[in-house]
Amino acid sequence: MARPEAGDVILKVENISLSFGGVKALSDISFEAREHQLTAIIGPNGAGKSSMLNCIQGFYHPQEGTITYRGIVRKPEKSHEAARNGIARTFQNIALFKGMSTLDNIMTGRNTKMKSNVFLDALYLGPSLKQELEHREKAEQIIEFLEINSIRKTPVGRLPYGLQKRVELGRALAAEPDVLLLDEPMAGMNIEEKEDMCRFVLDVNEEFGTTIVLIEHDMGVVMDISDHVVVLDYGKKLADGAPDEVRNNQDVIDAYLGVAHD
Amino acid sequence: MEFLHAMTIGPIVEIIEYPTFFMEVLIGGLLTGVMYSLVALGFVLIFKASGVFNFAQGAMVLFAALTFVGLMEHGLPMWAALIATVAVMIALAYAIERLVLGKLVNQEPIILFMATLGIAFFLDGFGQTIWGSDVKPLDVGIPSDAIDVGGVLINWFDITAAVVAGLMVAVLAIFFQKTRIGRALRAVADDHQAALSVGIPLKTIWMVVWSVAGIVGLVAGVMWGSKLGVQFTLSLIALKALPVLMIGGFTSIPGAIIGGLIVGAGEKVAEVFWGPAVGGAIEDWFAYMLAMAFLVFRPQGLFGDKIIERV
Amino acid sequence: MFYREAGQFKTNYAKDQGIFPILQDRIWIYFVLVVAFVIIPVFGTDYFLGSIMLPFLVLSLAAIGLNILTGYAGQLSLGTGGFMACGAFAAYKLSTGFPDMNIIIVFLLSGGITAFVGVMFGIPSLRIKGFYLAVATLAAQFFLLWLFNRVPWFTNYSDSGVISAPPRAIFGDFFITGPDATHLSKYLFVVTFVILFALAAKNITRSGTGRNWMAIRDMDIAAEIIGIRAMQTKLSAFAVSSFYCGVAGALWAFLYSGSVEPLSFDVNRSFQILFMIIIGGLGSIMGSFLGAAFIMVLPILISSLPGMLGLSIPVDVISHVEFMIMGALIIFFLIVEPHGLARLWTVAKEKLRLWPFPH
Amino acid sequence: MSDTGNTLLSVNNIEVIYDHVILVLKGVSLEVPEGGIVALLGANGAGKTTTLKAVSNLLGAERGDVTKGSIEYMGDQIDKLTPSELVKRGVIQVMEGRHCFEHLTVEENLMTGAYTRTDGRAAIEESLEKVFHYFPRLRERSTSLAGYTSGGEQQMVAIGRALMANPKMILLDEPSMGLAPQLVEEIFEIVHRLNKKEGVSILLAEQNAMVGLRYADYGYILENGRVVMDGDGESLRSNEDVKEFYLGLESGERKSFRDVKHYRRRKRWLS
Amino acid sequence: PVQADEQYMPLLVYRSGPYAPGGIPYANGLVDYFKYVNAQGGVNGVKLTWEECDTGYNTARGVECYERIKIKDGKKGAVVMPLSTGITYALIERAAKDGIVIHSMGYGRTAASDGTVFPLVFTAPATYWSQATAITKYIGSEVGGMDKLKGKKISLVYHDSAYGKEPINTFIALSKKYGFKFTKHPVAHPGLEQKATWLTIGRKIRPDYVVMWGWGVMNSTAIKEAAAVKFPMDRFIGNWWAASENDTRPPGKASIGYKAASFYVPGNFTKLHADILKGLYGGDKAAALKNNWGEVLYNRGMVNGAIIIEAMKVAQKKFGNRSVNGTEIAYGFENMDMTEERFAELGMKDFMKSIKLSCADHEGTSPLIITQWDGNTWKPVSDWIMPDHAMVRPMYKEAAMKYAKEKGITPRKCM
Ligand SMILES: Nc1ncnc2c1ncn2[C@@H]1O[C@H](COP(=O)(O)OP(=O)(O)OP(=O)(O)O)[C@@H](O)[C@H]1O
Ligand SMILES: Nc1ncnc2c1ncn2[C@@H]1O[C@H](COP(=O)(O)OP(=O)(O)OP(=O)(O)O)[C@@H](O)[C@H]1O
Ligand SMILES: [Mg+2]
Ligand SMILES: [Mg+2]
Repeated sequence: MARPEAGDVILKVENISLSFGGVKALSDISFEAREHQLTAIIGPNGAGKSSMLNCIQGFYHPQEGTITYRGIVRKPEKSHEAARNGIARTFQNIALFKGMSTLDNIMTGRNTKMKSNVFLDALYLGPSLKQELEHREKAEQIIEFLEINSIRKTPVGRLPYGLQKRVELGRALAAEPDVLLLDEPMAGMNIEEKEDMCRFVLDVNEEFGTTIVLIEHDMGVVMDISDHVVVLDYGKKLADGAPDEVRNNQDVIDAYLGVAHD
Repeated sequence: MEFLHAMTIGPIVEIIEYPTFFMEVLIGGLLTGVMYSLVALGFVLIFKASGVFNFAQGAMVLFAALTFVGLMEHGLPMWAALIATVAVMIALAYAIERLVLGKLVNQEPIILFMATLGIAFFLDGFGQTIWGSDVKPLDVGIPSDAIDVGGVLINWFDITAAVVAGLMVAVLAIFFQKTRIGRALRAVADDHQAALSVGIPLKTIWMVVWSVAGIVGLVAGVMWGSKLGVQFTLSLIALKALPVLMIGGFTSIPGAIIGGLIVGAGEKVAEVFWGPAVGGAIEDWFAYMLAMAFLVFRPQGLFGDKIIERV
Repeated sequence: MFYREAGQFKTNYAKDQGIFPILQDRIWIYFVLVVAFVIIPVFGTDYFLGSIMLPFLVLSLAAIGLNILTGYAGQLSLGTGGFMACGAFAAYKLSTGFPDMNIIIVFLLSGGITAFVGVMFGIPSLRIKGFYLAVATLAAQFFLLWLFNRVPWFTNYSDSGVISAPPRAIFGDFFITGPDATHLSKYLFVVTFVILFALAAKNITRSGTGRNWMAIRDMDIAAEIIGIRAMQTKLSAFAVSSFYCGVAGALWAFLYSGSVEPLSFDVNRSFQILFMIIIGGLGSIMGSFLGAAFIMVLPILISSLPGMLGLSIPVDVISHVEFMIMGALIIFFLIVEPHGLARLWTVAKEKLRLWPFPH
Repeated sequence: MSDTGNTLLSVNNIEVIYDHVILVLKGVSLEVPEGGIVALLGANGAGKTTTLKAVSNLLGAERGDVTKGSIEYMGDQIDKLTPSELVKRGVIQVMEGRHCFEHLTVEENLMTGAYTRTDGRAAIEESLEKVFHYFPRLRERSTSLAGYTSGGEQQMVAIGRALMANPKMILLDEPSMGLAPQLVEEIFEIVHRLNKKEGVSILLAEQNAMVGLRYADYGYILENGRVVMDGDGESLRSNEDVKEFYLGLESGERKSFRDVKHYRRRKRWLS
Repeated sequence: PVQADEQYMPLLVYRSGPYAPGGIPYANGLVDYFKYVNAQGGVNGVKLTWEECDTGYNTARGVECYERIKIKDGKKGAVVMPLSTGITYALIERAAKDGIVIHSMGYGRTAASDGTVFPLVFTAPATYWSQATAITKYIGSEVGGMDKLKGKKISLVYHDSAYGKEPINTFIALSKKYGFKFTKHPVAHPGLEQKATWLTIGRKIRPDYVVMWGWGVMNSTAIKEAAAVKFPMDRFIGNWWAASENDTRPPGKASIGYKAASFYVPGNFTKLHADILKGLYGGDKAAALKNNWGEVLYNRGMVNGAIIIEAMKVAQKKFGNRSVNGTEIAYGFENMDMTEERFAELGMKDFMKSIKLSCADHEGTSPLIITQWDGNTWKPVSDWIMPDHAMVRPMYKEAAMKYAKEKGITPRKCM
């Protein structure tokens, strides 16, 4: 399957600054992400990558600067709005609903597409059941896609780390997002699992044309799968460009990569 | 109309018209609040040091006081009874660690809370089995007469309580903030397993904390017991300590005192000046409502540890 | 070996979505229904029906209510007693104000009124969390009780503030409250009512609403970020939970006690229900029943045991020992299984599934 | 075994069960020589963490139980010791997933690591300096609450905290997780230095086999609760399967993640 | 062999929980009296048996207790004493259905004194409403005549429950009748903290008299707080549940002078006391005291036992010397005429005034007495005061009719 062509700029980050008390997490960051592309954000620990993602998603509200999504400037709003506008994400420290099964976790991902009515739900008949089955079907497709059939009914708290990450991806995908924000989806995985994860990420991108913004520390992964890399360093933007450009940027090597290795 | 007046202008006018009476209520309230703080302190200690909301604190107050009077009734002199009771509270802490908490390491807070409920049940039954359910008057020689300071009646007893509470808070606050053990205690509250992993001996730590909480309970029990007589109901003062905790924050020792002052003054002033308009007995819910109002602005209480929300 | 789902294939999602997808579970449920509707009514004594089963079922309903709020939606609450009182007094006002209204409608409406009150007191939960919230809900508890105690209108200006249920029949002569109602008729009514409501609760919790609740419970920030509206979800949990508690309160006053004063719903009641759901299992409908049995029935059992065995132990000793045994049992069960009796049950099932192999 | 002599830690055929029903380790044996670095590799859920926790006796807190086998440290049975006693004897674990004390500042977090030490304030200060020297970022953030620091910073805190105990042996659980490449190198350098200069033995559970095997003297590969392969660093690195499944190398070349295939070869040792 | 006839008594008591200090002496007195009766050969040869159940003063538990022990070994109780206003309310309907008499002596539902609507409930010797009028009369006599009450201030401090609320309407009626100013001050259960209440009373309202309807720890706390605001103890009058040693001992000397109402004379001076002491404790006063012998609430249990046994004896006169059932003992109550002589015969000379009931009147017309704590014991300080029955009876009627209407009961006719 061919990768979709890069489209227009879907996300535009302009002059974002964010600080917590004395700590300046982000200062004056600008970059763009194009539709259907895979943008990677890299940088040392504490550089502000997760904070950047949080700003895009709307959980943090930057003190300065604007974020334009689909041509509309994002206003500081409730964090659930982003999901309803087609932005889904995963978290650096897994944020699954630990008490629920894999299937239920993925079903919650579909909440933006479902109408819940307590009275109908109490009866579990008619529209409620119908909706439940419809969305179950969608959830099963995702389960199939991520190859997690066997753990469908297992409470996620008991799953090993790698599978949890996969379920989390599934939950984000369930929302059928236009933009998918992934915060270190492959941390703590071995090569084999990283390969799987990459495959899923690429497939999503190819099949649905989902725009992906990804934070990752594994340079192999970043360089191989991303179209565009943004490098942050302690709140500042260090570089921005195609993977190969960035890889050879001396500043980036000094601040982040250390000895070139792969 | 009349009601509105009684709710708004009436009390204000009254306060302005009788300032000494207002002062009396205010001071009375503040001093009562300190008595609440004494009980709240025990909760704070354990919460701060292990993240456990100790439902049994009330029962421990009762148990300590019962043991103390019980021993005195059996003819022990006061100092001996005091030492013996402290020993009993330490033994109790040891038993609780061995039989309950030690087996529930790393469980969710609500589970630990439930376990302390089990402890409370047990202590209530156990204390009464040993010491009976009668009222036992307790007199440790704290004077209880009132003195007149510029038309305001102040009770010696309350002043004593305030001094005791103040001292305890100072000592405990220093202990927690400045010492190695204090730091370890706070670490345990955050993450049992991680604390274990760096070599903090959970057992010893819990023993220490529960012993200290037991001793704080004893002090509270003696104070309240000399006020009301030692009896089963004493365990219910825990309910009066809860709004104090909310306002001060579950993790702050000075918060326990300040919360106590706010609750005490607030509920007494409300009861005396606003209560009559709505039929009285509003102090219970008023304290809670007041606390809730505080929490809406500061969800962790005035001095409680920040609630860290990160993704 | 006995408990295997192997070989039970589901050919469509609808079947897999059934409440009890496993055959053994279905058999178990039929068994429970037979016990509830045939064996107990036939063999139960008046004492058993009226003094064990009735309060047990009513408190189970309240426990389901609280479990929805605390076990499913993660909002710790100690206002249950207040909400039960609210239901009881609403039912009293409705049934005395509109004597012709069917008592079932009265119960449902009083649940609705309580739901509204619950939502009001749920608003702070948007800011306040955990034990702080638990303590904050005590404000509801104390305020509501104070209100019913203080405002004579709620008790139709009775001298002592005690309300007592007027005699009502659900149809014809089938009295379920008042002196003409037998323990059996009360029992049958309550058991039907509670089972239906438990079923409804189960349905809600396994559908979208329930998943949203659980998401908020497990991680509220993440839930919001994936698009769940925290406010709506929390308040709906408060509403449904209070509805259940309200109905339970009305049933308690009308069918069990017959007459109540606000003190029957004091803070001890709130604690009692909370204990039920913790010991029974947070986030489990079945756990609500198990917990209610443990917390309510067990003490009665302990205290009547000496009498049944013909031992004459002084009642105070019995009471104290009852306290001690309860305390010890609570701790014991928590150590064995911190997640409650319901989980113990699942673990047992898992063991059965593996049987005769240990792992 | 590699160059160094005595066995410091030996795990003999242990079995671990969680919650009385979930059997996770099905007879794991391994040895850590004095002054050695031993790596424990394996897929997610293989039981690496469980093995480390079994050694450091942290399983109790997870309702897990060692039901068979024995664990010896310097010739002594250590199954019955508390984690605290173990730390006093010099065995400390850096837990997977950070586990910082959120409400303590970074510096206070580090100080908790020195809880069991009795060698005086000055020595502790010195260690603190050392940790700050290793992780300059922590010095900058030393007064902020650990709960607010970034993922990587928390990881540094966790490692630094363990160093504060002046350990003889560190059980490192996924130290590289979530760390920037440069920092991963640095951390492994630090580990290496501790090992060489201060003679600290290391048992390392790691997903990043590439680095792990580079520094390890010896390695074990764990799958499904069993050791399926072991050998010294070099021999493991040259094993074909290890190359393919753990190092991501295909005929010596690193495969591109973009070209990963959609089918998979079975691991030879499973068949 | 014919099994010996026995009279079974289900006893709802509380010996544990927050109100245990009050429940224990009462239960001891009651049981001691039963033991004493048995030692005397039973009630005309009928031995008493009983079963206790601990209600913890908790209504729900009380109801369960009632259902559990109302029948034992096939023998149904004839009379039950719920020992809590809340439990009484909850049991009235149940007991009526079971045909068991409720004797709520000095507590419970006042309106139940109306025998036409409540044929099986007895409130003798006096209700809260009667008590309120008697206390008011006493205050009147203290201030120099009922007419002097005009313009005086009386405050009521009450336990915020069904129990505490019972006398409010009576006091309001009394204040209208005599022109005194009445204020009421609820104290929430359990009443550990009353500073606000007492600052309001003692420093703001400054009433001439304070009346208290308290129970448990509330009483001693009130005394302590009243002393703290220097309210004179001799103008502080409790009802008969705020009249025991438990209430006055914990505050120490602060409670000297505190007064309380009673329907019997405090003390252990009667022959019955001596007999119990001798019969049950071998004359050892020390041992007996541990069982609360002679304390105010012990005496209440004892006299409650005496009244019930008297009712049983009256019933036996009509139905024969055998055990009796509920309706029979109800007959016994209604035809009871316990004169002072009769009390003397029972060993309680100078202990109580007479009780005489009828089909319509289940309360009787017993006078009350005011007692005072002198630091060691309770001493009577007034003459016997007859409650204002003329005033309260119509109130009973009204309340009872309201109840009858709500419940759809047709009042029976009394000759
Ligand atoms: N809510 C907050 N309050 C205070 N400081 C914060 C908060 N969130 C982030 N920070 C600080 O902002 C800086 C950037 O944090 P962020 O989590 O964005 O880093 P990161 O680039 O994702 O690092 P890592 O790779 O380690 O995850 C850090 O120093 C962190 O301590
Ligand atoms: N507390 C627990 N209760 C039940 N099962 C558990 C528990 N902890 C771990 N497990 C299970 O034990 C198995 C091994 O887990 P472990 O954490 O040791 O693996 P790991 O090799 O460290 O994996 P990872 O690379 O993900 O850290 C997993 O299948 C996991 O689901
Ligand atoms: Mg990050
Ligand atoms: Mg691991």
